[in-house]
Amino acid sequence: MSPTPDLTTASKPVLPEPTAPVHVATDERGVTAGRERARALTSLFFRSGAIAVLVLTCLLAAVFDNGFASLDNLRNIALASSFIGIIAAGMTFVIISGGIDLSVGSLFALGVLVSAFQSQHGSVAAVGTALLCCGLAGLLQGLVIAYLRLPPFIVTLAGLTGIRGIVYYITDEGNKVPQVPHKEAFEHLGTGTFITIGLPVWIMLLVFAVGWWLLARTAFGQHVQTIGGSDTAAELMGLPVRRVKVLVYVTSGLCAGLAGILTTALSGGGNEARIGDSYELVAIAAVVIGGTLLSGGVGSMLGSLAGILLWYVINNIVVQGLQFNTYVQQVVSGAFLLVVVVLQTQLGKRAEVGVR
Amino acid sequence: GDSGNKSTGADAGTGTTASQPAAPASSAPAAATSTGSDASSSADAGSSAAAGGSGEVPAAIKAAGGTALIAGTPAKGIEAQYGPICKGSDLGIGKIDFAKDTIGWAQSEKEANPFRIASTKSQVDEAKKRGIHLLTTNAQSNVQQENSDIKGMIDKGAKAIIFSPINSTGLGDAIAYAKSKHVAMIPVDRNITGVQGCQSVGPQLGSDFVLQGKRAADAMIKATGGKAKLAILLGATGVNVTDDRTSGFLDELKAQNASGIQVIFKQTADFTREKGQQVTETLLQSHPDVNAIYAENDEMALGAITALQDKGKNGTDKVHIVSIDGTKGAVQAIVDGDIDTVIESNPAYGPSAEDALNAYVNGDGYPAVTITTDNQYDKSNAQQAISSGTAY
Amino acid sequence: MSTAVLQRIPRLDRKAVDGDFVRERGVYIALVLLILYNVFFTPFFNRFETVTTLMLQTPAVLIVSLGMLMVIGTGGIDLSVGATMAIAAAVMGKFVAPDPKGLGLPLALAIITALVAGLLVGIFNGIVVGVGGVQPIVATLSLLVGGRGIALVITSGALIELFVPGLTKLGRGQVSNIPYIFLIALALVVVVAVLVRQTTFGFRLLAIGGNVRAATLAGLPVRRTIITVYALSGLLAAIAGIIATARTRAADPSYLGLGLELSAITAVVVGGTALNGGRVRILGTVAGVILMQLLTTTLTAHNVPDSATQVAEALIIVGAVYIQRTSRSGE
Amino acid sequence: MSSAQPKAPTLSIQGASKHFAGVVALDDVSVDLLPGEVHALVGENGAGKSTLIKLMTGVYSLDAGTLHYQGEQRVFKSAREAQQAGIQTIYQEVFLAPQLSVARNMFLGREPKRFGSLDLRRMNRETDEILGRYGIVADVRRPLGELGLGVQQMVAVARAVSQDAKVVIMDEPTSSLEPREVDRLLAVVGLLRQQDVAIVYVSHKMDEIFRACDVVTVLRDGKLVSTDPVSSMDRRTLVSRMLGREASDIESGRTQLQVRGTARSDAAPVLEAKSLQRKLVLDDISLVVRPGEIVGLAGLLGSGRSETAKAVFGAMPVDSGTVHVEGKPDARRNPASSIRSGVAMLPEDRKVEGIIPSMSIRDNIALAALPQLSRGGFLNRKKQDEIVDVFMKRLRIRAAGPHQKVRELSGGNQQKVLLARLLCLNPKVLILDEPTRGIDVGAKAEVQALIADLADKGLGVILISSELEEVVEGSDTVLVLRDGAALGTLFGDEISEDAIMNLIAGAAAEQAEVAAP
Ligand SMILES: Nc1ncnc2c1ncn2[C@@H]1O[C@H](COP(=O)(O)OP(=O)(O)OP(=O)(O)O)[C@@H](O)[C@H]1O
Ligand SMILES: Nc1ncnc2c1ncn2[C@@H]1O[C@H](COP(=O)(O)OP(=O)(O)OP(=O)(O)O)[C@@H](O)[C@H]1O
Ligand SMILES: O[C@@H]1[C@@H](O)[C@H](O)OC[C@H]1O
Ligand SMILES: [Mg+2]
Ligand SMILES: [Mg+2]
Repeated sequence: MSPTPDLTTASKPVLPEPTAPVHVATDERGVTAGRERARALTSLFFRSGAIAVLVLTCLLAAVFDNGFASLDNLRNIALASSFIGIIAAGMTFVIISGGIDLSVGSLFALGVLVSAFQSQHGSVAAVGTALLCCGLAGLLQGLVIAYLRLPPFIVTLAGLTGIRGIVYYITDEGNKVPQVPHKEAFEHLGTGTFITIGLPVWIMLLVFAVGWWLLARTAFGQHVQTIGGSDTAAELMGLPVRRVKVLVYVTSGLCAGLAGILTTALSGGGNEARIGDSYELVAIAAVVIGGTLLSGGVGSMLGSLAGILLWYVINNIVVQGLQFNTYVQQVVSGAFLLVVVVLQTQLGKRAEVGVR
Repeated sequence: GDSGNKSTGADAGTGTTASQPAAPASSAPAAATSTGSDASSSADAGSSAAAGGSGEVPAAIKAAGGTALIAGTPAKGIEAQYGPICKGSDLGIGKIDFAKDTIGWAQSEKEANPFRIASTKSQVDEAKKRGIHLLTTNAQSNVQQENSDIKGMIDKGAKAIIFSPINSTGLGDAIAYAKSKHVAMIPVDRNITGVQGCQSVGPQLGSDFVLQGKRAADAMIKATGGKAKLAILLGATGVNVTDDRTSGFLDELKAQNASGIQVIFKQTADFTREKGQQVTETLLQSHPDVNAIYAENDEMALGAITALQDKGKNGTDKVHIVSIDGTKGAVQAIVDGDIDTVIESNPAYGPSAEDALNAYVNGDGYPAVTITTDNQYDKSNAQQAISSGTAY
Repeated sequence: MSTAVLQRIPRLDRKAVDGDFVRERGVYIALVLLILYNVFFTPFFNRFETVTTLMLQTPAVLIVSLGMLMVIGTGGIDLSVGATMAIAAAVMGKFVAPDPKGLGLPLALAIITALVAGLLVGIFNGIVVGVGGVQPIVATLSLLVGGRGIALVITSGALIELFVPGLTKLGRGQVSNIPYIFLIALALVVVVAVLVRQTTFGFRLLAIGGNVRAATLAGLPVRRTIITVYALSGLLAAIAGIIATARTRAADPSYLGLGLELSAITAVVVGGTALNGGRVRILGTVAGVILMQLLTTTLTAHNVPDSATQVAEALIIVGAVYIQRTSRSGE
Repeated sequence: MSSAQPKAPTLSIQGASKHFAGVVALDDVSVDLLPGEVHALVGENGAGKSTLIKLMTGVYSLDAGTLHYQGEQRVFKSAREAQQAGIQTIYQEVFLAPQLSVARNMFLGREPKRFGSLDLRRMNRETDEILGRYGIVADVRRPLGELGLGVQQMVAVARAVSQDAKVVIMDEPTSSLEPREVDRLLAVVGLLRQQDVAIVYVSHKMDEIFRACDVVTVLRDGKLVSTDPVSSMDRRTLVSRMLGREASDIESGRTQLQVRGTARSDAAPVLEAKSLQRKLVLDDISLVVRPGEIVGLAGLLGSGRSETAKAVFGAMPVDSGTVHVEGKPDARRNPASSIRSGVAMLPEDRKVEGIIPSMSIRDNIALAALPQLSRGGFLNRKKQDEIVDVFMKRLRIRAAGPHQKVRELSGGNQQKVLLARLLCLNPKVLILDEPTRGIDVGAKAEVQALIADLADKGLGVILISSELEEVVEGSDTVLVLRDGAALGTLFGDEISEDAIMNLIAGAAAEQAEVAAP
């Protein structure tokens, strides 16, 4: 983006060497060093809170439920989580930027149906058009949020409704349920495997890897985090706040679209217009379980991955392992979610000890 | 393109009714009508719309993998059956020991209305009766959840899955997984389309939703004398049941030249009572001249009645109502004079599904598609249906 | 959601004074426009019945929105209100329904129990948020997921039909053409208005929404206030649940209040309350509820297909908030 | 300073006006910024300094007036545009990304890349170097927010200055800095001047103006009062222009606390904190405050002064230790219970911990004293209005009225609102963490006088200030801290800047040669 000036020369000839440090923010022996070590440790624990809970839950499930640890079951949990997982990856960016995207469930449906409709024109059309549509929808929302300065919650709430309306429209009020003509290469995206693990799972991992890189290792990622901390600050520092915000919603739209495409590819189409209903809540829950703060600024890609896996592991345990009736299943899922977020929050507080 | 549309559309209608003669043709002529008082009404519906000769396979059945009508007399409760005969061994499915093996039941929608409650209860009760170890799941209307529910039960060792598909399509993932694991799949209620013969799933048992719509239209014409300002309360958007019940109904109105029946209003009420009430309230406000309501399920009809009661407009003398499902509440409403006719959609697939499964994996096989018989209730048989417990 | 403290003054600020009129009244203007449209283009609209129907259809959402409004005032959000309605309905249904399905207890007792149930749900949320420090959206999400399950467990999954004269009367009784339930809603609007504007509780609620840390350091009872706010939200949701049940004459654990949390949030926001807390608009919320309900009614009346209805709703939401945006973006 | 032939201004703003709903923030102000000139901008709180700056940097749009930059008329539509054009600004509050590392902050918006990824190594290395030149040794990979406010402010300065700037604007850059850091900063300013950068320097500290600036512009009530060479000014005139009063009425503009430090009182302590301990944060801190006594906390940035204050107030949990107020132990130890027992605290970070931006001045003031200002749970607006009126007058809060939103006030006036909030609690002990931060000379004098006055009336005060002078002159007792531990206590006549610095230096031998200013 902007040229990188040589920072060292800008003020090189300048200051006389300070005789001694004016301010030492670290010292090797003293309290500060101890503080720092404690902080690093706790913050590691904090960041991996969801991972810890995930591992713990899996271990318990494996011990108490013999079917859980079977490779088939684990593979299927991974596959089931890959769709909303991809959505959650996009959502992580949105939430770190201080926003929220409630429209992802509808965008997902848009991706599902557009790709199914377009699959008769070939795989490239199926994938390309669906991504284009979802990206554009994300773009539109992003523009409204960034340029008209409307609150993301509202804009994407409208998106949730409006995009669903569009999905109904293109399916003739839900009456058309497009199928993928058989033997389309793109079906392989959904049904294919690599090292016995479904391609959607690999794609999800790839999305998370790219997401991690974007967040931690690119200017874009830094800008997203800064904006999430305070968009006024970001603006005053001269960051391209609006552009970044727009990009964040485009990213989220693309992720939701990709998840939809993979769903169509896996099922061979034939999904109803109401598919993806309330997926936004699952995606948000996953991100938050993963330790990302809804207030923005701070978040972790790996956490979101752990979060979505945790969600599906719990679902698997509650639905399959415990065999409660449906009502009790809901109660147990809710309770589980609560325990996880409370645990996560408490870990978070521990990690903050000494910072404030 | 065309393949994108559900194949059970309008064109399927004529075909489907071809199965209708099968019912009267059976030795127990009243299979469809034994409890249905008005034997002629359903027969009329069938004959009036019947087009192709018997033996021709309706498109919907074809889509569900049926290729030929199986001649002969179907058992009680069955309207028609279509071959080929599916055998589990063809898909490499081994025999099942019902005393030891596990079977899964995947419900698609919330067990909220009597239809779904009865549907699951029938499966659970039957399994208990036969001493079968049954796993159960409920996908809460989420197709991806149903896919993973089914796969999860297979992972848990289920040797067969009886399932109520959310929709006729969309379960490709679970079906492929079951196939790869040689697990028997028995869809009930809604059919799975796009399967060839018995190559993806085992025998299917279901109602004919288009026919239900036609019968509703027929009943509506009778009730209103062919003249009405009619509102339709549509089922959930995007579900083939809704589509089928709508197209069947409208086609039949056309087929019977019932131009006196004007459809003045068509809005979704999501198959739920509360929405049925809300939408009807608005209907009454904006179209006070409405005098007939076709509700695509009983819950919506009951919601509509509540709304009508609030305006003192309930009673078939003021507003005619025809609905589908055959739940106790709706049949009671016939007795109370609020509903004209209820077309049954019988959810009790427990016994028939277990029979079909047994024949499919352990016996000589079972027809690819079975259309079950649905009753029909009106003033003449409603009270009896309640006291005898036929209405669920 | 980030509370930027340094004011970003939009370029429009020169017109601030004249712009204010529209901004402050965006929701009312939209409402008037919609009414005018109906007066001219919707058949049978110009009858008193239209108003009655609206007065029957809005109370439940309105009452829930009042609770939501207070929660939003603290900078929180309550996703569990729909489930809470279902729980209250289920409890009431279970208590009042005759023997095979319920306990056949007196209606008054059933209602009180349902209210207590709602209150408990709210207190629970409040503790999780206020003491546990869990972010409101996920804290209440767990009850959105699990709460309906509780309701289903109570009724064993089925809808319970309630032919209880008292309840029916509550649902459709009227005093000179004004439904009881609307009067109840109005009374609650007044109560909430007094609570928020006149009491220390309301003051604290807004202070917490404005800046929790400052409120804590100023010695406000932050936890207690948060717990109370969520408790009230639960209580109001329970009242809404009872009213909705009285209207449908059935306790429906599966669908009662389903998705209502979003309707309530929409109404609050369309009514001009920002989600970041610290400010609430009570009358705006009332107008927001009426606007959204009337919009649905209008589109249904015109037999507009689902797809168009949803797109239209989306546009109205964005439009209404856009009109009012500047009063908010200053925060 | 300025060279022989007059230079063309780098940036010139003419006839600038700006008003916000109901407030004229700036009215027809013109200022020229010349290359190589340090231009001081002074005025009371709310005079319009920050507003003028924001008009120069595209944050606000001009209602009237023009802006010329490098000879061309320009309209900056955003801070970004101005920054790209070469105008670097350090805004009044520290506006960086606290959750990102120091190095990332340093390069935010102009990140060096390697193969598409951030070149973190280079960023860390260069940040280390840059900060080193400011005498800051810090782990640049640590989140900025974990460093004290002072370090953060230095990072902000370094960040702005390390870019290739034509204009550098500093809005109260020293408000969180301690004397040696101020020296550093002023050295940086000097170097920028040598490089022909045009500099705007806003400060309420007169010393700095006279030490570092060439020209001074005075604003009052949004209007331009004068622009003169600093050399032609004296402190008294400058202050009188700011306040709009006769020069003869003005004190020197230095600390207004009458030099205290008289004999130790023997009265029973009003507050007594014993062995406050918190792992890695506080190490066995004890302190005693007697009625009428002002206890200063001294120490370098991050020495634990604020944390001691919070621990005493119950705003931060401690592992062990007790606090007695008037001999009674406070078991609950939270802000509410402290307030109830008569202890009130002014937090250090006004923005984050102090004001409630969405509320009015009245409500912000009434906030803590709510129980006294209400009846049976209902607000008593009349009583509130009376009290608020008293304090707005007493502290001379400059606002459109009690109903103006606090977020619309200038920083200094926000601080006064907070003080008013505490005072209407009628506390026995007042803990003041940087009470005069960002407050103008006039107000500062008032606040200092107020503190002294309160103490004279028997109030116990704990005072924290990064201005050593303020602590030294204003305290009866000084507790010196380092790394969360007490180094010693100075009483009465023992209190001097040298004594404090010596204590600190003695505890850190390797820093002994750092001369106290
Ligand atoms: N966004 C705003 N809305 C309304 N009034 C504002 C706004 N920003 C500033 N003002 C008003 O404009 C006037 C000038 O404020 P400004 O921040 O420029 O003062 P300042 O000279 O920087 O004061 P300080 O020394 O306290 O920082 C003040 O009266 C302030 O209340
Ligand atoms: N070197 C440091 N390492 C880690 N954290 C620090 C450091 N310096 C300061 N902090 C943090 O900054 C905040 C303020 O620091 P503290 O209260 O110790 O300092 P202080 O003496 O009041 O100085 P200040 O003038 O910076 O407020 C605290 O939250 C503290 O944890
Ligand atoms: O009424 C039934 C409906 O609730 C279900 O979803 O599908 C079948 C219908 O008969
Ligand atoms: Mg300022
Ligand atoms: Mg401090």
